[in-house]
Amino acid sequence: MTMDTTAIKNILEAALLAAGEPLSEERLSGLFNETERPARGQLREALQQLRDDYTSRSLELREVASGWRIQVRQEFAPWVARLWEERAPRYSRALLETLALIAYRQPITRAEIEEIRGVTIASSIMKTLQEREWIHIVGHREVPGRPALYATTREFLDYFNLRGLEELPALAELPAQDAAHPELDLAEMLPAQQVEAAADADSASIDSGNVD
Amino acid sequence: MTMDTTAIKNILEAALLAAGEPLSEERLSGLFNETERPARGQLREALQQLRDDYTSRSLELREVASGWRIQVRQEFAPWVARLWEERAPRYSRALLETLALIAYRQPITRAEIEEIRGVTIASSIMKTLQEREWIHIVGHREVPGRPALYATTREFLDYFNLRGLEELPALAELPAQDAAHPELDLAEMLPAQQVEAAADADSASIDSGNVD
Amino acid sequence: MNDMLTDAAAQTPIAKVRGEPVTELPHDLYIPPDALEVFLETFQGPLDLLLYLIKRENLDILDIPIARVTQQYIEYIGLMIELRLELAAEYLLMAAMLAEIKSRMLLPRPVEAGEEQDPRAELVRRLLEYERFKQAAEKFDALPQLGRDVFQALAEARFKSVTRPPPAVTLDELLRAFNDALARAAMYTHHHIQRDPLSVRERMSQILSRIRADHFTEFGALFPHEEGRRGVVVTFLALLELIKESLIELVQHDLYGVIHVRSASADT
Repeated sequence: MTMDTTAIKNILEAALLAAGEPLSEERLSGLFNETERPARGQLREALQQLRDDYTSRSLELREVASGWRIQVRQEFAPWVARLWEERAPRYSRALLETLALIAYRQPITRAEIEEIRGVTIASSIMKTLQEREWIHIVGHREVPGRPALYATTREFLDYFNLRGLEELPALAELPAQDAAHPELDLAEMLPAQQVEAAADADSASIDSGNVD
Repeated sequence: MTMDTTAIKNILEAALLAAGEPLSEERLSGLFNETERPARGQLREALQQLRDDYTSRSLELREVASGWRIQVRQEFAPWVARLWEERAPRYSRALLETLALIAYRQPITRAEIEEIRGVTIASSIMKTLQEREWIHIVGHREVPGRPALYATTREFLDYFNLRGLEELPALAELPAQDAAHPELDLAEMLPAQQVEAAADADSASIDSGNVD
Repeated sequence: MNDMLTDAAAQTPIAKVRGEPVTELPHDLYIPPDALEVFLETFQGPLDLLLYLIKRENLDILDIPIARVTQQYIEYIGLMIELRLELAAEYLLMAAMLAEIKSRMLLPRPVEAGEEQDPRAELVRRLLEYERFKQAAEKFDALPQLGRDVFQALAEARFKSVTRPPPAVTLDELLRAFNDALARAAMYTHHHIQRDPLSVRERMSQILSRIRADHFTEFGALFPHEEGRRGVVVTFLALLELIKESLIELVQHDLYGVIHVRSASADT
């Protein structure tokens, strides 16, 4: 027996609200037994209908890194926040800059982050980021001391309402240093790029799976 | 400025779903500031509208002992239940740490757990632990807000095959991580953190001396 | 936090001609009593401080008047040292680097064979690179965050007819979780809280479960006979701890009368 889209939609809504965490399309599809299981297209159509249903409501259906999530819209935060006594934490600039470097330059070592920020990073910052499960160690750079390489996690993307790293706010373009001032040596620019290229190569070989 | 019933309804829905637990009418009323706060009658009217909205959906709004709760309709149990069937789920680190702190430091309030863990605890965690009947509320601390005091239950002891809490292992008994699980996946284990945790075990065992 | 210094700077606009050396201490800098903390919180390091100086003077980052910026930078650092603030080594290192660039600028540069190199190039590269991530961090903060701006929706779904296999947990995992939590807590707290023996904590829970606020339990009834002397001690310690934490009340109606115990909370 096949199900109509409304029936599918209701089941998806029930499951998403009961789970209280994002559900992948695979898991959503797994809710149905073989005879009733909707095709991928029908599943997406039901999700689209659910999303439309929510336009006049306080909810929204959003796709994040680990799947689909029903969440309360940002406009309702002023009221919802009154449910809890303690306010949501605000993160320090030092923590956010460290996180930004890991997000855009992963995998990256602590020394490389310190190099760009021009200061040493407090251990408590790395601890907090790991404890929140926003970053994890994905390997070690094969240089003396074998420093840990950090990358962001799926939880990081979920927390910041993102589907993937490509949804991160765009990094500002570097002004063309050499064009504007031809006296500046291009070679000066190279080391940074090489580091980046090396980092990208590592990322592909070590663990690209948990980034997307 | 007064709000219309639809606006009130949306706020109530947002709060009930964000809380994930029953909310009393006092708490619902407390979501609004003085100028916008609806009268008791209007609040009930908005709840009634929400209930009507749900008639064609997977949800229902019910009044239970401790307040109003949004729940998934019983008819959807066959599908929703597959969420938990499909794979033996694992508890999150946050849940395990919360349970461990309640076991070793009971009776303890949620705020005290949060203070030790350094992060807030999701309501779903406390709910899961209570549903599993591993923890229960044994009283309230007589401080502002009268927070609930949690303790472990007899079921908790039964599950872990313990006759009493004094049979919980002491920290000093923690075996070396690497030796115990040499085959564990690198990315899963956050190697550096484990190593650090093991290194910290010495300092932590200072209070473990009192624990056992 | 950043606004503090920026505002102070904006309130006293100083007309300065581009490239003209500044000879006096920066008088547009408000120095609060807790200057070091404000300074260190306001500036995320020497690169951040340099960016601030460049922005404040509306200078072209690609063509930094190095003598002037160096002067101002050193004045800031000098002020901090004057206030006996211990500056991180990075700030002093940067001062040395600026001085070196300044001196290299004075030397005639070899022009042949494209070997020419602006001594500022490396500094400019680092400043530009840092600025990108500084901005990225600000954008991060503005992203909708779960639990702050948007909230996971959760509905109750407890079906009587359905039994779901709950996750399994081993005792070992529980111990590890406790160890992890403590290890991290040790990072944040510098004091060790005296902990009661576990059996006392357990007894506290048992007593609380047993007594009811609306009903008095006889003090003596809380002491189990079968546990012997040790059990009595544990129970007594638990009662003392509960009284200390204001969780229970002891009531005695008559002198030498029976002592009753009740929960201090109205409901349990």
